[in-house]
Amino acid sequence: MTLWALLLAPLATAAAICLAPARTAKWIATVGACTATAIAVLAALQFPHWTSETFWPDERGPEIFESLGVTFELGLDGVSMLMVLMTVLLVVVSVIGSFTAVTTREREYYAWFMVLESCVLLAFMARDAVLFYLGYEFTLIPMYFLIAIWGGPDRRPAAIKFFIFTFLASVVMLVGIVYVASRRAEHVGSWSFLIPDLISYASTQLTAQEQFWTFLALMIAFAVKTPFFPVHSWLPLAHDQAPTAGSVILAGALLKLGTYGAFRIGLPMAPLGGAELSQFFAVIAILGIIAAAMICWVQKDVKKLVAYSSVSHMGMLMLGMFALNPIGVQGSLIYFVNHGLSTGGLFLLIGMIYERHHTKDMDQLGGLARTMPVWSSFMIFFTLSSVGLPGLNGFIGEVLCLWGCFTSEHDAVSGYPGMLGPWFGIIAIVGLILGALYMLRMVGAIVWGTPKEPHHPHDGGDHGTRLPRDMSPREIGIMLPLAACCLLIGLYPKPILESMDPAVRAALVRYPDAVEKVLAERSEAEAAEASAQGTVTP
Amino acid sequence: MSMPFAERLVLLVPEMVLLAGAIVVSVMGLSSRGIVRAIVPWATIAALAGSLVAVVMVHRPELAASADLPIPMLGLFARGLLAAIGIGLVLITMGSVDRPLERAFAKGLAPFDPMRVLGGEFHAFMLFSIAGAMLVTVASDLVWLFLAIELSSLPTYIMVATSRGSRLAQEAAVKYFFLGAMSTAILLYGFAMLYGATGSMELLAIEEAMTSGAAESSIAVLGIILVILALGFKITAVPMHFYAPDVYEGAAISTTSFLSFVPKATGLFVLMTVLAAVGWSADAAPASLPPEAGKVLWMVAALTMTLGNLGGLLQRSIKRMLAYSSISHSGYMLVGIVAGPQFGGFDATLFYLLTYGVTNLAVFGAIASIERQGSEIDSFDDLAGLRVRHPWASAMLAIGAASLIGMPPLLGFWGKLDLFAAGLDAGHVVLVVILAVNSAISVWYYLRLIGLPIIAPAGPRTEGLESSPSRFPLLAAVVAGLGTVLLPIMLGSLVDAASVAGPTAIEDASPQAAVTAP
Amino acid sequence: MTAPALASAPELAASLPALPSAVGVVLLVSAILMAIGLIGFLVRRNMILMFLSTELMFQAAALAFVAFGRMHLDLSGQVFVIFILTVAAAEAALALALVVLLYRRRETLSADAWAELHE
Amino acid sequence: MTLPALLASAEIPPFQGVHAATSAPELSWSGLLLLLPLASMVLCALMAMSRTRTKLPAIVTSVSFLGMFVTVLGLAFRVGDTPVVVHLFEWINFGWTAATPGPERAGEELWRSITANVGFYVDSLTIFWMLFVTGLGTLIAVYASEYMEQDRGVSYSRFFFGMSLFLLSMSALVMADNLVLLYLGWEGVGLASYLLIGYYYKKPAAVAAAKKAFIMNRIGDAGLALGIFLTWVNYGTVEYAPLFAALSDPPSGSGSWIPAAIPFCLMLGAFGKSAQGPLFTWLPDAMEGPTPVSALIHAATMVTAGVYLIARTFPLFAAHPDSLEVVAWIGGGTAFLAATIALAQHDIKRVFAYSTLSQLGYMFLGLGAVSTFGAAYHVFTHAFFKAALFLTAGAVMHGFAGQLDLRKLSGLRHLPGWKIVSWAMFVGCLWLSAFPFTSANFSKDAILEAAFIMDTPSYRFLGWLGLFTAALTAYYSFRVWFRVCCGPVSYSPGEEDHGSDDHHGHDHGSPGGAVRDHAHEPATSAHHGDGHGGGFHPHAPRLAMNLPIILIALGAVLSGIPAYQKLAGGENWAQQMVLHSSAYQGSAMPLAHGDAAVEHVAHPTVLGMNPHLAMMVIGGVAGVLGIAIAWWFHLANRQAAANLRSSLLASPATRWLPILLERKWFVDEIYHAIFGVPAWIASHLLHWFDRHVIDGLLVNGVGRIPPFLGRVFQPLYSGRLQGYAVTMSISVGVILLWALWAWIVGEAPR
Repeated sequence: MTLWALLLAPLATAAAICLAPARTAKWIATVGACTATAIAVLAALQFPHWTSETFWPDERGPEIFESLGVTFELGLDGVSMLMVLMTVLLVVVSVIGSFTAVTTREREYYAWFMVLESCVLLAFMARDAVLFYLGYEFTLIPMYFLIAIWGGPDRRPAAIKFFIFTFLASVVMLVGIVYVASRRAEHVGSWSFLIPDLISYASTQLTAQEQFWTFLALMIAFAVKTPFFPVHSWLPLAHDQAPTAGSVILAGALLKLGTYGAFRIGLPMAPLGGAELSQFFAVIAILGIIAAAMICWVQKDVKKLVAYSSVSHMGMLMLGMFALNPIGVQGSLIYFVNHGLSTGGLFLLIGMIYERHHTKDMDQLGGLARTMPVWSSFMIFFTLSSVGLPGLNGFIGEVLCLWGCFTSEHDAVSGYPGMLGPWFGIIAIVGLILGALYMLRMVGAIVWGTPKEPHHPHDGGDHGTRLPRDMSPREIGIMLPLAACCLLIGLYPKPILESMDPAVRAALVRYPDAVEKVLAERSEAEAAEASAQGTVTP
Repeated sequence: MSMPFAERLVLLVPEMVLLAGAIVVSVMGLSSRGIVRAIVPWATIAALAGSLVAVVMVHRPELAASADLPIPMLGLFARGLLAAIGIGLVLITMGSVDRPLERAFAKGLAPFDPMRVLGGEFHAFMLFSIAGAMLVTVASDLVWLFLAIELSSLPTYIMVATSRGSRLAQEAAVKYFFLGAMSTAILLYGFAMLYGATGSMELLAIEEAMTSGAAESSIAVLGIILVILALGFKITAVPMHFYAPDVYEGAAISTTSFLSFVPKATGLFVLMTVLAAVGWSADAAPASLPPEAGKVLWMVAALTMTLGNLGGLLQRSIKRMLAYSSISHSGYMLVGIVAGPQFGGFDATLFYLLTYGVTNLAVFGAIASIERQGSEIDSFDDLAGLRVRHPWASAMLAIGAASLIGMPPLLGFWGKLDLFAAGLDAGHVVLVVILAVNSAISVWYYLRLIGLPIIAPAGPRTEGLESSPSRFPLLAAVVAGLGTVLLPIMLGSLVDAASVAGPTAIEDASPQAAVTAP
Repeated sequence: MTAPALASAPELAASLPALPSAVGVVLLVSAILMAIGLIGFLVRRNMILMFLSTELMFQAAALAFVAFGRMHLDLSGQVFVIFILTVAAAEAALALALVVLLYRRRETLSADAWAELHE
Repeated sequence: MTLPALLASAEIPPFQGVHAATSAPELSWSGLLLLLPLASMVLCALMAMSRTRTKLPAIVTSVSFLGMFVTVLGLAFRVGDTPVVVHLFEWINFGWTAATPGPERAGEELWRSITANVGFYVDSLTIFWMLFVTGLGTLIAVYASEYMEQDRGVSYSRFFFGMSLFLLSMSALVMADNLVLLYLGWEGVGLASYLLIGYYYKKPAAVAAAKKAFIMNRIGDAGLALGIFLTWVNYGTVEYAPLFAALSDPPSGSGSWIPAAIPFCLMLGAFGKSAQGPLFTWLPDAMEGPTPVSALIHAATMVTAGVYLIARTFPLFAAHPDSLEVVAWIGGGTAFLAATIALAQHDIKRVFAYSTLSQLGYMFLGLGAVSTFGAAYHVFTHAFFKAALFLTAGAVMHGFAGQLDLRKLSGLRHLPGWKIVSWAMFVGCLWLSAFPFTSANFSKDAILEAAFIMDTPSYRFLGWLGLFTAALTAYYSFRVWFRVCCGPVSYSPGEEDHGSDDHHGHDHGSPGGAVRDHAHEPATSAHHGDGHGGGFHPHAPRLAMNLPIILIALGAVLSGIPAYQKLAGGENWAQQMVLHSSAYQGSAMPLAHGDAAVEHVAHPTVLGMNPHLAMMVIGGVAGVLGIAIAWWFHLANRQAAANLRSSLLASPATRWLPILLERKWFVDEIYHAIFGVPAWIASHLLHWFDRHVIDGLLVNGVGRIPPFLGRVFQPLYSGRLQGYAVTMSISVGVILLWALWAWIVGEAPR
C-alpha cells in the first residue's frame, strides 16, 4: 500500500497542479515532493529489515495483461529502496531549486516534474520487467518536455537526440526481455514477465549463445542510458541544454535507470553472457573513464564539463559492476547514490551561477570565492566529493569499484572469480588523476583567481534584483541535505553497504560458475588452437 | 456443419442493420428540411450502434461454429471493432460534408437542391463500406469474400472523390480507383488460382484440401501470393502502397481517417481468413503456410514498416505523414500474421488493430477539429504553438502520437508488446528487431506531432487557426485520447476479446492454449 | 438438372484424358489476356482505355474461373463469373461517372494530367 | 656486500616478526586526536559564517592542537613495546562468503571481507611522529595567530579551518590502523595543503601552485591506491596487524608479480607526498602559501608523510630489497638535484623549499639504505630546524611587506627587534648545514653511514653524493644567513604585505605589477639604502611570533638529546622508538641501526675509518667548507658571487651551469613538454573526435541514414498513376518469379 501511495502521490500532485492557479504551482509541487519523500521514508521505516533478501512487500500485484502475464507488482529490496530514497530527495531539491529559475509555464513544468518522479519511482519499484520498461521509457516524455521547453538555446535538437537515441536503444532491450519471456513461456507453458521468473529461467536454461545475445540486447539499452563512452553523445548535449533541475534529475535518477537496469535485469538474467562480455564492457568503461576525463579537461562550458565528468564516472561505475564480485558491485551501487548527490549538487550550483550571471563559460567567470564565499564553499565541497576525496561519498564508490576490479581475476582472493584483474584497474586508476585534473581546473577558473564577473547588459531585470549576490537561504537549504548525505555516506557507509549486500549476492549468485565455465571454455579453445598449430607446424 | 438458412441469416443481422441504416440515411439526406438532414449523422451513428449491439448479441460461439467459417469468432471482435471505431469516424466527419452548401441553404442564399447535397449519400457509403468490411469476417466462401471486399471498396472510391471540392480529392480518387481496380483484378486472379488448386469455393473445403495435400500446391502458392499482394493494396502494404500518400493527402481529413482504418481492417480480415483457409490456422496441426508464401509475407511485413517509416521522415504534410505512418503500422500488424495463429499472432494483430484504430481517431480527430478559414490544415507549420489556443487538440495529438510511437503505458505500447511476443514466440527474431528499430525511426516524425504543438512558440502561421464549427471531431479525439490513456486499465478484457477471435477453432477458446500449444 | 452431370463427372473425367491440356490452353489464354490487360493499363494514357484494360483483366480472371470450374467439373467457377460480371458493371458505372467528373474539371482524359500529388 | 649476502652473514638475533598487536578498547579516548581538530574545524567554519573579526579561530585551533599534543603524551605513557589497536568505529566493512574457495580449500565456507575501519594502530613510531606533528602544530598555530592577523575575518577563519583540517588528516594518516584510513589522511592532508597554498586565491600563481600540488599529489595518491589494492589482492587485508602477521609467514613463493610491485606503488605515493624524484616540482611552488603553512605542512610534517608511509610499511619493502635501492637512488638524486637548485635561488623561502626537498631526499636515502631510524630521526630533527627557518623567513616577510629576495635584505641582525629572528635563523642554518654536534649532524650521519655500510658500489656512490650535497647544503643555507642577517643594514620593502587582505589583493596578484616593481628595483634600493625611505618601517615580530620561534629553535637544539644520550652511552630514545615498531621489526633483515645489529658485523670502512666516525669527520669538514665558501662569497666579498656568475655566463662552455640551476633544471618545462602538451593536444583531439566523429559522423550520421534512404525511395512516389502501376506490377511480377523459382528449387529435393 505504501508503495502504491508513493507511486500515486506525485501523479496526484501533478493533477492538482494542473487544476490549481499557476502561481501556486511551485508550492503544490513542493508539498507533493515532500509528501513523496515522507512516504518513502515511511516505506524505509516499514522495510522489514534492511538486510532482507526478498522483496518487500512480498505480495502479488494485479495482472494487467493476463495473456502475457504482465503484472503490476511493486516491491523493494535494499538497492531499490536506496534508489527510491535518493530519487525523492533529489526531486525535492530540484523542485525547490527551480523556484526562481523557472518563470514561464510554471504549471506544466512542475506537473511534468511530478510525472517524471512517478515514472522513475515506478522503474525502481517494479518487479515486472514490462513495468520496469514502462517507467524506464515513459521518463523520456517528461524529460523531453523539460529539456525542450525550459532548456537552453539548442534545446530542441538536444531533446530530440536524447529521445530518439535512448528510445532506439531501449526498444532493443524490450526485444531482449520479450525474447526471454517467450522462451520461458515455451518452456514453462505460461507467460510471465516477473523479473525473478525471467531470471530464474534465463540464467539456467538459455544456452550460452542465447545468453550472449540477450545480455547484449539488454546492455545496449543500459549502455546508452548510463551512458557508456561511444554511445554517450546525447548526454553532454542534453545536460548542457536542460534546465538546472532537469540536469539534476537526469544525472541523479535517469542515468541510474540504466545502471539499475543493468544490475537488476542485465547481470542476473544472462550470467554466461555477462561473463563472456565483461571484459569487453570493462574495456569500454575504461575507455570512457579516460577519454571523457580528457574531454572534460578542455571544456570551457562548466555544465558540459560536469556532463562529461558524468560519462567518466559512469565508466568507473560500470567497471565496478563488471568486476562481477561483491566488492565491485557494491561499489557501483553506492556509486549510483554518490553520483546522484555530487553531480546533482554541482549542477544545482552551476545553475545558481547561471541564474545570476547568465553564463556557464569558464572564461567569463572567476574569483567567485570573493563575491560568493558560501557558494564557493559548496562548490569546493561537491567538487571534492566528485573527485573522490576520502571521507566524502565519492571515495567509497570509487575505491570499491576499483577494488572490485583489481581482485576480479581467476583464483581471486575475494573468492569470486572474475575476468578483469589488476591490469584493468591499473589503467582505470589513471581516471583518479584525470578526475582531479579537470575538476580542479574548473574550480581554479571559477572559484579562485582574480574576481571576474560577466557583464550583463540586461541586468537589473527579473533575475538580477531578486537574487542575492551569494546564495539565498532557500538555496543553502537545498544544498545542505545533499552535502549532509555526502558526508554521511562518506563517513559511515556501513548501513548502506549492509542493506545492499543480500541483493548483490542474489544478483551474483550464478556468476562464479559462469565465469569458471567461460574461462574453462577459453582455455580449452586456446589449447585446441595450440594443438592444432602444433600438429601443423611439424 | 451446415445449418438452416434462416438461422445462418441471424449471423448477418449487424450487416442488415447497417444496410437498412444506409438506405434510410440516403433517403433522409435528400430531405428538403434542414433538420432532417442534420439528423443524418446521428442516424448513421444509431445504425452503427445498433449494429454493435447486434454483433454482441448474435455472434454466439455455437452459431459461428456452425457457419463454416475458417475463423469462426473473428466476426465478434472484428465487427464490434468496426462498428465502434465507425462511430468515431462518423463523429470526425461531422460538419465537414456539404458545409458551404448547408450554410448557403441556412442563410437562404440558395434554394435547396437535392442534386447537390451529398450528406446522405456520403454517410450511406460509410455504412455500406463498413457493412462490407463486416461481411468479410463472416464470409464462408470466395464469392462472398469477393463481394464483401467490393462492397467495402466501391463506396470508398466515391467518398474520396466527393469528400471535398478540391481538385486534389479528385486526383486522389483517380489514383485510388484505378489502382484499386488493378488490385481487384489481381485478387480475382489469385482467387481463381486458389479455386483451381483446391477445386472449391468453400473456405473450409479449401482448408481441407490444403491440409490433406489434395490441392495442387504450385497453383495454390501462386494463388496465395497473388492474394497477399492484392490485399496489400487494401492494407497499404509494400509494394501496393504507393497510392496511399497521394490519396490520403488528397482526400478530406474525415475521409482520410476512414481510409486509414476501414479498408485496412478489411484487408487484414480477408488476409487472415484466406490464410486460415489455406492452413495457416491453429487447428491445423501443425499450422502451415507454403514456405514461399511465408517468405513473401515476411518480406512484405519488413519492407512495409521500413518504407513506411522512411517515407514518413520527409513529410511536411500532416496527412501525408499519417499515410506513411499508416503504411508502417500495417507492416507492424503483418508481423502478427507472419507469426501465425498458433503463436497468438492473429490475436496480436487484431489487438494492434484496436489500439491503432483508437489512437488514430485521437490524431485525426484533433487535426480535423482545427481549420484555417474553413479549410482543413495540413502543414506541420500550422501546428507550431497550437497549445495556446487549442490545448485539447494539441494534447490529443501528443497522446495519439505517443501511443503510435509505442510509448508505455499508452494503448499503442501494449499492442506492440503483443506483437513482439507473438513474433518472438514464433521465432522471428530478426523481424521483431526490424520492428523495434522501425518504431524508433518513427519517433522522429511522431515527435513533431508531440513537440510542435506543445513546445514550439506560436508562429505566424498559427494566427489564423480556428476551431472547426463542429465540436464533434474534437469530442471523438478526446474520447479516443482518453481511451488511449485509460483503456490499458482494462487491457485484460480487450486482449481477451481479441484472443477469442484469433484461434481458428472454437475448442481452443482460451488464449493460453493457443499461445502455449507446443 | 446439374445433378446427373455431376454424378457422371468422374467417368467423364476418366474418359477425357486430354482435358487437363485443354484446361491448360484456356488458362494460357487467360494469362495472356491478363497480361494484355495489364500492359494496356500501363501504357495507355486515356483513362477510359485504362479502365477497359482493367475490365480485360477481370475477364481474364473470369476465364480462369471457368477453366478451373471445368477442370474440377464444378459449377461454382461459372457462378463466380456471373458475380464478376456484376461487379465489373458496377465498377464500370463508377469509372464512367468518375471520368466524366474529371473531364469536366480538366477537359482531358489523360491520366498524366492528374499528378499534382507527389513527394 | 650485497643485501642478500648481508642478510646471510648477519649475526643478528633471529627475526621475530612484528609484535602482534593487542586490542585496547580502554584507549578509545585517543579518538580525541580526531575529535579535537574536527571540533576546531567545525568551529572555524561556524566563525567564518558569522564573520567574526576576532582572533577566536586562532585560539580555538591552538587550544585544540595543544589538547592533541597532551593526548599524544598520554598515549606515549600508556603504550609500551607491543603495538595497540584501538577500534573507534566501522567505516568500510563488509564481508561475504567466497563462492569458489579454491582447490586446496574446497568445501570450506570461506569468509572474505573488506575491513577498513576508523581505528588507531598505536606503536612507538606512531607516537614518535604524532609528538612532533602536534607539538609543532601547536606552536605554529600560535605563530600564525599573529602572522595572519591582517586577515582577520572570514579569511582568518578559513586559514585556521585549513590548519585544523590538516591536523585532522595528519592524525588520521599517522594513527590509522589500515592503509585505507591512511589513504584518507593522505588525501586529507593533500586537500589541506591545496586549500592553504591557494589561500591567497586572487594570486594566479597561488591558484596554479595549489592545483599543481594537488595534481602531483594525486599522481602519487594513485600509486598509493594501487599499492593498497594490490596489497589486498595479494594478502587479503589492508589492516596493519593482520598484514604484518601475513608477512611474518614465510613467503609462499607463488612467483606472482604483485608482491614485488606493491612497494613500487607505495613508493610512488610516498614520492608524491614528499616531493621526491619525478614528482618534486610542486613543493617549491607551494611556497605561495602563507609562511606558517610552509613551515608546518610543506617543511615539517606533511611532506614527511612519505617517509612515514615507507617506515610504516617497511616489511613490505624489506620483502623486496630491490625496491629499497630504487628508493635510495631517488632520495639521493633528489637531495643532490634540489641542493644544486637551491644554490641559485634568490627567494629565501624557495631556498628553504629546495633545502626541504634535499633533506627529504636524505630521508629517503636513509630508508633506502635500510636505516629507518636514520630517516625517522632526520625527520624529527629536520622538522624543528626547518620550521624554525621558515618561521624566521615568515617573520622577515611579515616585517618587510613580503620582501623575500635575499639580494634586497641585509644586516637584519643589527636592526632593533630582529635579534631573535636572526639568531633563530642562525640556529636553523647551522643545523641545516649539519654542523658537527648538532642533532642534524647525527641524524644525517646515521643515514650516510648506513649507505656506506650497505657496501655496494651504488650505495657507496650515493653516500659520497650525500656528502657532497652536505657541503652544498652548508653553502646555500649560510648564503641566506650571511646575506640577510649580516653585513650592512639595507632593505627595501616587498611589493605587498603578504597579499592577504582583501582591499590589497586585487592589484598585487597581477604579474604586470611585479615586473614593474622589478624594473624600478635598483633605484629603490639605492634610494632607500639607509633603510628608512618612503616611510616604510619594518615591523618587528611580537610575542606571538617570537615565542614559537624561540621554542622551535630551542626544540631544534634539544632534538639532539637522543644523540647526546647515545654519546653518553645511554639509549637513544628516538632509536628505541623506531626499533620497537614495524619500521624495524618487520624488516626481516639486519638494519644498519648502529648498535645491536650492525656493530657486531664486520664493517666496511670509509677512507679507512669506521663509517660512523668517518661520517662525523667528513660530514663536519664538508659543512665547515660550505660555510666558509658562503662566508667568502656572501659576507666577506659579496661582489665575488656576482662576478663568478657573470664570468660563468660569459663562457659558452660553462654558461649552462648557472642557467640550468636558476631555471631549476628545466624540469617544469620538460614536464610541460612531455606530459602537459601531449595531453593537451590529445584532449583537444579527443574533444574534436567526440564532437565530430562520434557525435557528428557516427551518431548524426546514423541519424541521417533513414532520411537518406527515404530520399532514395522518393522518386518512386512520382505522383503519376501509371508510374505507381508500373512499380506495383513489376514488384508483383518479380515476387511471382521469385516464388516460382523458389518453388522449383524447393520442389526439386522434395
